[in-house]
Amino acid sequence: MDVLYFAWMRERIGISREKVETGAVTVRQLVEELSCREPRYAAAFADMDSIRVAIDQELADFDAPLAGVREVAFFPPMTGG
Amino acid sequence: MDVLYFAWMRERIGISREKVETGAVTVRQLVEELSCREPRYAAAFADMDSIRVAIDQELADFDAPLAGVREVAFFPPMTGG
Amino acid sequence: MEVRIQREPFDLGAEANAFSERQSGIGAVVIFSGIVRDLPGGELEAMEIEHYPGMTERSVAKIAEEALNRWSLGDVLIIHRYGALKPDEMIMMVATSASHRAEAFQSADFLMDFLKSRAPFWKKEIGGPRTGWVEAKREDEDALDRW
Amino acid sequence: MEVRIQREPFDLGAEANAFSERQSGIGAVVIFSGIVRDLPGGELEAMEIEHYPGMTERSVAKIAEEALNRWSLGDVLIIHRYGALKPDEMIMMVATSASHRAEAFQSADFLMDFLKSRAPFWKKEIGGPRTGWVEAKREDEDALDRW
Repeated sequence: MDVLYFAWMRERIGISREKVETGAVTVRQLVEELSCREPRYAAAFADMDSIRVAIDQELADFDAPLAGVREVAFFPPMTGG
Repeated sequence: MDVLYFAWMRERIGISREKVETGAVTVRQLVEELSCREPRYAAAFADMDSIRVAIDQELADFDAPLAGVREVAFFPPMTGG
Repeated sequence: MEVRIQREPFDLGAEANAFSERQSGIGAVVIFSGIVRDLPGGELEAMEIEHYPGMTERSVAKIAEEALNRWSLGDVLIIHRYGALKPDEMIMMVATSASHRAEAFQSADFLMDFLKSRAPFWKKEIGGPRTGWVEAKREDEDALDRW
Repeated sequence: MEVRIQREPFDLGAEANAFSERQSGIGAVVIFSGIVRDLPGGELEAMEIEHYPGMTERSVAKIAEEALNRWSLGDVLIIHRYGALKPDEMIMMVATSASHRAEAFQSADFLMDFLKSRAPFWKKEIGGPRTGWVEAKREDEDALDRW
């Protein structure tokens, strides 16, 4: 699946998009998996309260299942308008 | 003093402005005086709930005193905007 | 603060741009414009707007000042026409600017409520079965209690 | 309903006039525009707006549709820019039209609240001591509870 990062998530991790092969069942498991990879991931995912997630371009929560999902995006709370 | 009429008050009375010599102490007394003049005035002032008054171009109420007043205006509730 | 009571049409877009451009350091502009609605069946020939010259300017300026006192605004513009207007013509506009959107929205909403019921304008519909003076709505008077 | 997500500037006045002119039978138009505010001391070089292509268009269209469902509106227009904007440049605008002013005001206010916290845009201030990502405000999130 494609994993996308925006704003300071993108800056901290250093990439805006990557392909991830994962057995994670939920978003939360994916986050744990990514956090274990490297310190920059751990740092980016350290404060879960200030991270939002979208699954296939719809806002979701961390317990959402990943089966069949093509695109997961992580980003800080939005500041549009 | 000048007495002004607007909207359907003006149409019912048939004039938009007149000079009035009056001993009326309050607006209410002026209204009573005018109503006694002619049926068109009585008709125009018949429903006091749907009449507003301004004294020297400020909204006022019917008990307001007329001493020193130069201009009194009668009109229906406003429909601006 | 600018208040214009005029018979002539105005250009909403030009006014919106000029208003926005003369602001600085503000983040939000809210513009309201009121348009003559036709009657069902296209029967409205004109909306005749009568006003009270002198009192109109004073009362509208007072409403604008009240908004400037209540909210922290960059600026307020009010334009209101009188005379005979055709369907789809613009009757009036207000514009407010502020650092934050809530103030710009609230003050524009406030201005409209007070212009509706406290500025000496009266509308008369010409043409159609309802020809006559537009009646003030109870809900417009009640809306003032919000403030 | 029209939604435009674009890098290019837009002309608020031209959009306001075009929007108003294509309405018919409506009495009220409300327009909001958001402008890049400079930092104190004129230190802002640019406001960089990042977004999530694809999701942005979908989520903004969804917010517009929600407004059309909740209120009896003539039309909704939303324009939102991304990229590097200078102080005093316009970031975005919304326009709503309705028969009555309350609906036009409420729906524009609603659109702004949801665009602020539910559309995938992120602002970064470049220049000045506070250079960095603009933090979402608690009050913006709380504002959603109004609806």
